[in-house]
This record gives sequence, structure tokens and C-alpha cells, in this order.
Amino acid sequence: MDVRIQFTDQKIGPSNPATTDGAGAVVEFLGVVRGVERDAKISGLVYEIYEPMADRMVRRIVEELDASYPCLTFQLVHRHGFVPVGEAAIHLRIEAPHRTEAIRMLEHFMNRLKTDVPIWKSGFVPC
Amino acid sequence: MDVRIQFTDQKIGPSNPATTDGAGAVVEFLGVVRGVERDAKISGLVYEIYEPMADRMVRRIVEELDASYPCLTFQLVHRHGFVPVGEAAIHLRIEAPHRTEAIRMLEHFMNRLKTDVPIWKSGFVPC
Amino acid sequence: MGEVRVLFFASASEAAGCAEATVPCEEGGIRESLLWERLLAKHPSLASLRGSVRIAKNCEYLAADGELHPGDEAALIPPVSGG
Amino acid sequence: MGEVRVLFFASASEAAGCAEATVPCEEGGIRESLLWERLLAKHPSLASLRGSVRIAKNCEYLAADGELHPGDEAALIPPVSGG
Repeated sequence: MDVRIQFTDQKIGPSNPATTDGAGAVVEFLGVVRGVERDAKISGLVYEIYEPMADRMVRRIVEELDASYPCLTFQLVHRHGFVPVGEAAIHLRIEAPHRTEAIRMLEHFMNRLKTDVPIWKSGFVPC
Repeated sequence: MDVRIQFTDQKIGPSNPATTDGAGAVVEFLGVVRGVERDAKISGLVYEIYEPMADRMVRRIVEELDASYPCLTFQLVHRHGFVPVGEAAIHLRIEAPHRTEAIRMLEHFMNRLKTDVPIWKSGFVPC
Repeated sequence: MGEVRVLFFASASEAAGCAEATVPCEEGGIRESLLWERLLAKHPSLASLRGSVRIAKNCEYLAADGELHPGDEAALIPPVSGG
Repeated sequence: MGEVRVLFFASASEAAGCAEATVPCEEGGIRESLLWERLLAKHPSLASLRGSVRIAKNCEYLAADGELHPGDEAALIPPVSGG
């Protein structure tokens, strides 16, 4: 399985539409910053990442999940620094031979991300 | 919920990256034609759609699922006619306030699509 | 007597060799079993599909006790395989 | 005696008012409890986080019986909230 991880402070661009040979399913996920946090209007969130550990944890998690839900490719982009409302903080793109594996990989990866990967919403910027 | 359905014999283009106000999660799915069907190499599949019924069934299913998994927008594009290997036969884009609803909508919609929506792989074209 | 139009899709149109047929239909309506009887009289090659095909009426699946009336658009829906 | 470098993130760096600290560490290694004792001596403001923060060692979560040795890079990992 081909795993690519990128941490960036730049806006996440549109993904490459090319598909890998043998891929029957492509699942993409964008986690977008919403305009309200704890009942207060915000203009954006600030993210902090412990990059070497986040990279290692992501690879570990994906490897574990791949044993149950075999996929072909896994691409993660996560932003750090300020992310304005309406922009994506995270982008995932998963290719698999079949849709069930790709969907399960997405679902379980996101659950694990939110418990184990050292990334934090470290602040929000009020309007 | 805003539901858009399109049936086309043209290649499915990249999706509009703009997100709807209040959307915290965007899930996209591409179902791609693979190069092997029943152990034979193929150059593509031919799809047939009973369009007015397919449109109605999709709306019905999405409406039912929306009660359990509230989403903001649902866009479906499905091709008919010949779809070459490596191209998408189906594209889904779902926006929801939260990721769980969007992922569940995708998962359950695809299951229902494959039992209830009058769309057929009506043939495959050998290499 | 009126008529019901019946559309054929996928394996049903292949088996019938055409895309649709019309079937006579009483004003009071006919059930699925009578529709099949009249369809098979015209298109005996559809017989092998009867066990797997569902009937639609005006773009909805027909309930087990549903009836077709003159002017309805029916369709033979073989097992679907979209996506 | 050697040293362990300890990185602070998110609420831990806010509470400590800095991004990292160094903690003395015996060659034979120290457990999490001793690391905390020495950290809190330097940064008492971290005390309230102790119940929720996990310790990482060289980019892996430290097991309950894990040890830190001189030269290791440790980190305080408050509850994460990515995505």
C-alpha cells in the first residue's frame, strides 16, 4: 500500500483525479472548519502538529487497518497554523479495489486520528 | 437537503470544491471501472439506466437515509453508455455538518443503490 | 379493454429482443400474475427471468398486491448492478 | 546524570509557558512517574494536566511500564483533536 502524508500551512488544493491501476473505488474526505466553535462565531481555527510523531502514528494506523481493509493508496494532507472558516483542515484520499474497504478505512482511520494522532486544534480566532 | 442527480454519457469531471455553509465534512466517492470482469480483460463496461425511475428511487432513498443521517447536500452523477476502464461510472459528493453522517449516508446509499436503483451493467466490451 | 405499456431493461430487453411491449389491461386493473401471463404469451423468452425480475409501475416497485391499470407504464426490472 | 528532552504541545505548552524542557535522567532509565515529579518541580503549572496527558517517547506512546533513557525525546501529548 502506498501511503503519502503531507503537513502544510497552505490551502489544500484539488486532488489529482488520476486513479491507480486496479482501483475500483476512490473515497475522499474533507474536514472543513465551521463558523461556530463552542457557540461562538469564529473566523478560523489554529492547528498544531507534532509532525514526526503524527507521521509515524498515521503510518502505523493505516498499516494496521490495511490488514483488515486492504487498500491500494492512502493520501493524507493535514494543515497546521491558521485555517479559515470554510477551508479544509484535512483531506484524505483512499483508493481500494472495492468500496467497502475504502469506506471502512476512512471511517476507522478518522476515529483513530481523533484519539491517537498528535494534532490539536490549539486555538480559535473569534470574528 | 439539497439533492442533485445527473445521468450522463460524458466523462465525469472534477467536482466543484466549494463547500456549503455549515458543512464540516465532505465525502466523495468514485466507482471506477476495473480492467477485469469475470476473469476476462475488458476495455470497458456499458451501463443502462431507467432514468425517471432511477431519479425517483435515489431521491426516495436519500430522503429516508437523511432522517437517520442528516446531511446538507447530496450529488450523484452516474454514467450510461460505454465507460472505459479507469474512468468513473459513478460519482457521489455528500456534505454534512459532521463526518459520521456523511460516511453513513455514503455507505448505506451505495448498498441501496446496488439493490434498488434501476441501473445495470448491461454488457462489457472485451479488449 | 385498455393497455399497459411494459418497458424492458438489461437482460429483459435482451431476452425479449425488443425494448417494450403493450399488454391488454381491464379497466378494473390486473395483478402481476396476469401481467406475466399476458407478457409470456407475446414473449415466451422472458419466462426464465420471471423469478428474478421485479415489476415497476409508474417508476415505483409494485407491491405484491399491487394492480396495474390502463395507461400505467410498467417495467421489468432485472437485478440491478449500478455503481 | 543524563537528560531527557520533553516537548510540550497545545494545552501543555500553554500551561508551561514554553515549548520544551529538559529533565535529568539516570543512565538506567526513569519511569513516567519520576518524569512527572521532575517536570512538575520545574513547571508546577502542568499539574492540572497530568490526568489527561499521555507521554510519548521518540514519537511512540510510552507503555505503562515504559522507561525513558538519557537522549530520548519525550513529549507531553494532551488529548488530540485533529481532523
